[in-house]
Amino acid sequence: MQTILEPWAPNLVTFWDEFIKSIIETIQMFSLSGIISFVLGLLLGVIFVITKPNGITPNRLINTTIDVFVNVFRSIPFIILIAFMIPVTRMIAGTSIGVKGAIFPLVLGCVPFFTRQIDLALSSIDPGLIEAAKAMGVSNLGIIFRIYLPESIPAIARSTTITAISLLGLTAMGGAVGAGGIGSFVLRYGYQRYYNDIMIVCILLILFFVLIIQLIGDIVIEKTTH
Amino acid sequence: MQTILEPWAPNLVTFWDEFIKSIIETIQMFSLSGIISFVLGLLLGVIFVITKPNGITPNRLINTTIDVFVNVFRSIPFIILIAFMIPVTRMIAGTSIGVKGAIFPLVLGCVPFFTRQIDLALSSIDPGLIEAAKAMGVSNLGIIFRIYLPESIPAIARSTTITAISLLGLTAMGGAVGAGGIGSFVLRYGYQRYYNDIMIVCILLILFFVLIIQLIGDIVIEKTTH
Amino acid sequence: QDTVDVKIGLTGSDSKVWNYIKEEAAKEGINLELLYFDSYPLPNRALAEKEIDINAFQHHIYLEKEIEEFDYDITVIGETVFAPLAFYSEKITDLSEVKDGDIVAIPDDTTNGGRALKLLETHGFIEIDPAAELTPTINDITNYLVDIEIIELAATNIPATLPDVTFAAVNSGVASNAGFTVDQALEIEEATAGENPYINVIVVRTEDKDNEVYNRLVELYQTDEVKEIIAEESNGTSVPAWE
Amino acid sequence: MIELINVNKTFSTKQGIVHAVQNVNLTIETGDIYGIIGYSGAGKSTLVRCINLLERPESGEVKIDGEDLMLYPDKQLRQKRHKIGMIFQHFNLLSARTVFENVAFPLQYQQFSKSEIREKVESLLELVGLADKANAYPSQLSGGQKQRVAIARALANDPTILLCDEATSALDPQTTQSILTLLKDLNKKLQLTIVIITHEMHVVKSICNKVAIMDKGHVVEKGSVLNVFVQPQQEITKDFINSVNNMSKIDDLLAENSNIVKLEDNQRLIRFDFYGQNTKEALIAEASLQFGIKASIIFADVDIVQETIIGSLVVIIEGDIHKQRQALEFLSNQQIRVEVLKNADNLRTVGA
Amino acid sequence: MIELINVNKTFSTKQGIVHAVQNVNLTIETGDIYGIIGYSGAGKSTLVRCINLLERPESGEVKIDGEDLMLYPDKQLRQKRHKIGMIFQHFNLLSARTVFENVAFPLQYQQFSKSEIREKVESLLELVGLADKANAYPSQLSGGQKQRVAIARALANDPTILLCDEATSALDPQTTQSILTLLKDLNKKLQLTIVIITHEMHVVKSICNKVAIMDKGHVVEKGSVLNVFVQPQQEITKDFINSVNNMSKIDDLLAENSNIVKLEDNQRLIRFDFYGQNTKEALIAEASLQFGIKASIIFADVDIVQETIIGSLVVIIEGDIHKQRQALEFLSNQQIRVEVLKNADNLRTVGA
Ligand SMILES: Nc1ncnc2c1ncn2[C@@H]1O[C@H](COP(=O)(O)OP(=O)(O)OP(=O)(O)O)[C@@H](O)[C@H]1O
Ligand SMILES: Nc1ncnc2c1ncn2[C@@H]1O[C@H](COP(=O)(O)OP(=O)(O)OP(=O)(O)O)[C@@H](O)[C@H]1O
Ligand SMILES: [Mg+2]
Ligand SMILES: [Mg+2]
Repeated sequence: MQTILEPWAPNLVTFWDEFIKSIIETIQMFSLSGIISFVLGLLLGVIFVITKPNGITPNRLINTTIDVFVNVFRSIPFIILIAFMIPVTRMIAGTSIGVKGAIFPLVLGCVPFFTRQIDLALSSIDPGLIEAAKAMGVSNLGIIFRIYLPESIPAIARSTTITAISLLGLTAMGGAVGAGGIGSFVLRYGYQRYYNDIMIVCILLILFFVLIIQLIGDIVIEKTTH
Repeated sequence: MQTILEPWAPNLVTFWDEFIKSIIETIQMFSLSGIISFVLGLLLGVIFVITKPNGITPNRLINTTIDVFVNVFRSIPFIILIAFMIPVTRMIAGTSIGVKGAIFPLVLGCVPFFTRQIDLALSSIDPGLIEAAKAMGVSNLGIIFRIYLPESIPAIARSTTITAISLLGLTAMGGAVGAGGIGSFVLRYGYQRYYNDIMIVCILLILFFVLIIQLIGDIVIEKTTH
Repeated sequence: QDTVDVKIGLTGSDSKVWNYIKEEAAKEGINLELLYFDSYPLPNRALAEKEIDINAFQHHIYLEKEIEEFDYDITVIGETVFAPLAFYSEKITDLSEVKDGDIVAIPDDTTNGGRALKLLETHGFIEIDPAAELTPTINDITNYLVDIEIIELAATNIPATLPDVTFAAVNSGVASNAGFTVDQALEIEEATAGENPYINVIVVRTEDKDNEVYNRLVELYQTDEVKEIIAEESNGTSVPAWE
Repeated sequence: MIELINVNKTFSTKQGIVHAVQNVNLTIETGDIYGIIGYSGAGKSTLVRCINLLERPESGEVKIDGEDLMLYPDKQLRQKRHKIGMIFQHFNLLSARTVFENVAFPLQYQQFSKSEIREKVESLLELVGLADKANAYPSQLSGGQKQRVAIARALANDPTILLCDEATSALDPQTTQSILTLLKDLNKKLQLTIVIITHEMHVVKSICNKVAIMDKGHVVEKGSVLNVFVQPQQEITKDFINSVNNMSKIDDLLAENSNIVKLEDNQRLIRFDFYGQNTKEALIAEASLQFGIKASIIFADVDIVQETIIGSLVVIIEGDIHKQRQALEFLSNQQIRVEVLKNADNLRTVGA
Repeated sequence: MIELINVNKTFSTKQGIVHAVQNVNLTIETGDIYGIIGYSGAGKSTLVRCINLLERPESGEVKIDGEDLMLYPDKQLRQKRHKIGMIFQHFNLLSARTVFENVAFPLQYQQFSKSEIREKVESLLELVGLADKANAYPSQLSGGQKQRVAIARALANDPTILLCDEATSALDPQTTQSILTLLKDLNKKLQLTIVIITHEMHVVKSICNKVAIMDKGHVVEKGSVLNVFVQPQQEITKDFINSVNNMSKIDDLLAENSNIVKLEDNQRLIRFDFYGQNTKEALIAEASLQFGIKASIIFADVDIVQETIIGSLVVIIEGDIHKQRQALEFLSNQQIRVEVLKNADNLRTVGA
């Protein structure tokens, strides 16, 4: 591999180990923070939707709290958010640096966004379906798990795709706490050092990740749209 | 104002002129790139939706092109995108620095995202409505302007709100080409120099902007949901 | 043979040097883990809070400012390189051509920005409030001797935006990466080795000041082999700061 | 038993307040099949949605078996709703689920085993004639097929009360009939109480035992179907009853002066309305024989409602004028309502 | 004139291919009101959607006024569609527009001025009885109100062809009647061609001049309404015709052995079917007089279809057995179809 690449991407070959390491770091950051953000964002999004004034269990307090949480955390520039959160990160993850230290800030940067996306996705459900479930005596939990979520899978898949790609973008900031990753790698070598081969390969690699995410999203959408 | 703030935010008062300038810069960057991105993103989003295989005027080539464009530009870390685009920016805007030089990269960073959001928004429209319009002999352009857009205003408003807040986040990177802005201001003083008063005031200010965007979005949604 | 783990916080991309040192250290049973931070404020904090053991990314001025601000109990155990700031231009060949209304680009980070302002002062474009010491901001400019417009932007973007400004202050690392050579520079920061506040340093927590392993790393750095790597990497824009 | 006491429901819109349901009192006994009819927009759907509190009335009580649902906490209300099936005017099928899964929906997360659910759903789909569409998605169904899925779903949970909002409007007459037969069977076998909104009076006639007529939010008339059909009190009720037969057409024909109602000398156009057992005695035929009158039927609508014959005839009679008058008198005395719609020209001058 | 020639339309689903429309040939003349009936899922909606190419048939031709629409480029097709109104089974109203704006929709971006549009829309809303809901949004309407908006919208553009997919299924009989009258008027005045899918046979009877019966994708019978009603060829057609009268109930009563059909000695239960002018001659009454037979009507359905009386009676006759036989023979000779449904026990043994 390296020898094949040598003539085309000499710099990449020079920093090959770091390159491989950065891929692993990106995958670690992305998958861990992605899974956590997905669960939390879905949870918050659903709670947000159902506690709206015309939701199935209106609750002004909870609804406003989520709204404020989302807005506040979307307001803080991510790099500042990372710095702000260091003590909390250390409490939660045991360390504030490296991949481990990046997960919590990434989650914090991703969840508010995903929450909004879920709001967008769930808001497109026909209210008649909620009504039908109510009429059948389905509990609120049942409405969430048996109507809201299954009926909006295509929309949630779209939201998740968008969010996942945004999260991939965020992981590029993982470098701020020494978590490395392709984003940081390409910043340090491709961008700051003008190693064009590294720049191009890394961007193609990120594009490849993006395409995979997109592909998975499209497949889910296709399979679940009837 | 300054004298009132003096005891609470001494550093802010010191850098008051820069602070005011940064606000103006943010507003300039945000509004200019926002308007352009809105128009372009809407355009691309609509074209993307109608050229889908089951759209009103399927066109594989155009559809795939947009898809690739969106994915490629979402793949490139924004900071690298800015750097990459400097020559193009110069061609388009006459300069690559300052507020003028930031607009083009901001648009390029925002449009792909907004395009996806518009896709999400328009995909929630009842296909029956498109059919009804077709049956009435409405042209494709008519279907776009008289069905797709008006019927999905609430969803588009949600998408626009999300995108606008993301764009506000992007403007923080405007500093990279000397466009200043609150984001750059808070990074330089609040973050790098540890002026906590500046940090807090700036974040509150951004939060304020976010809330205004959210409020406008919510009002539009409320007015257009029947 | 027992190995000892050391975490070092770095920034930017002088990794060739550190990769070399890492290899060398490994031979002596020192397992060096390189952590790259993409932002300046964190490595000192991480060091102070014992997340890492050692860092090497800053110069004296920056370190002093940080210590002053946060009371970090950290200290220098060795010097590395001096990376002088220099003025470059595509429009003019001499600073004397600068006239009113011209634009100068300077880095937007605290230390390099301050350095650039100092350099502008040295060359008689502006006057700076002495109270600002070594890290002035635009705000500390008390007088414009030439009516130039100063614009701050990311250091790494300065070479690319050179056509849009009259001249610019460029970090040596950035300049060499962009393919600029020392002789293209209009002016270069004076390099007075030994006492220059802009010399980069290796820092540890004060309690570890005498740690053998860390000091061994300094020794590994200050070798001729490293000197060679630096010369090769920086086109001569960085100068080793040891004899 | 369902009791609606003084129920009011309004909607506020930008154009003002809409009083959808106003002061409605209605008692539906267990085992009733209660029809609700009324013009479009009368408030029928809203009223029925008040029964399971999908719309919470502003005032009034909604009692089921004596207990006021409005006072129930959420959980109890949900349990109650388990036993109230509902068929919506717009079906409200789950688009992400197949026909089978839609029907199985109310059965899931209950005490049923998978195979029980399968058995139940399959038998319901069989009943509504959709066994072959079990794996189709709602978007692949025709309108009537969707409606039948909705019907099957509403019945899945063995409800004790079934609320039907135009449950057969998208169905052809045969399918409608088979659904009605099914409902009637369930009603008989399981004492299923059914509330059925419908525009088709023949639905009311064929399965309801009681009926309420709504107009502008009010229930203007209610009672046993027979009573309402035989002795409608309100104009609107009469209109509805006429809609089901073709008696009203005679008015059009008269207005148009159609050939059909052109009378020759000594002819009269008469409308008879009758109900009950006396028709079996062939009164009209008897009159015809007794008085030597010939009668030819123009329109006829004779039907059986709740085991009772009720009917209307429009006939042209012919014969001696005096005999005619005697015949009509004879019939009037037999509790047949006689109405002369038109006299032949010669009779008009005589002034009969 | 609309011609469908050998039209086929299939849907492919995961469960296999659905042949929704198969080899359909249909000619609808200008000015026709063409009814399409058939069981749920028969392919009616799909067929009608083929007329304006909302569904493109896999094979066959769709001609309007002799020109094959399938060959039209997009723009021309759109122009053609301007003049084809369509009322959808599921209404498809624009939720972001008011009732007024929905109806105005097809008029916008054409040659009409604002005031012309206003006038037109207001008069249409008046016609469908929704003048007071002009500013309401679809979500604030009842089912029937939505349907009426859809009707008004379909008529807004003064179409020359109107396709109605169960356009009155959610309407009460009165509103239905007024809509039908409106359609018939437009048909007469403007030669509007109407294709109307319906489950209500009385709709067919009251406004259609032709009718096609669909079954499993095929058109199994078609022709003038009178012909089809008088001489239905297919079982399915007969079923549909029976659905509209209550004649089929007699079978139930016989099966149940209801009191109503219990015969006393010398009684017979007879069904007469007749049509045309001869009814005016009061044949049954004449037979009754002539042979001294008493006849009491159990069910009757006499209606006028296209100016012709067609009807069925179920009667119990009573009288001398020989006279009875003569009477029935007499009637049979007068082109009345006579069917003995049941004989009294005593007659059965005699073998009459
Ligand atoms: N998009 C689709 N995908 C798959 N199958 C379909 C689709 N649309 C209709 N069908 C099938 O085609 C057949 C005919 O449907 P169509 O809607 O034409 O029936 P219809 O006669 O209008 O019935 P109804 O009276 O119930 O509305 C049905 O079996 C239906 O399930
Ligand atoms: N959500 C709503 N907001 C405002 N008005 C409403 C709403 N729902 C119903 N209405 C109005 O309340 C009245 C009664 O509506 P409802 O749906 O009960 O009528 P309906 O008798 O079922 O009519 P249909 O036979 O046409 O279905 C109508 O005038 C309708 O416009
Ligand atoms: Mg209703
Ligand atoms: Mg249909």
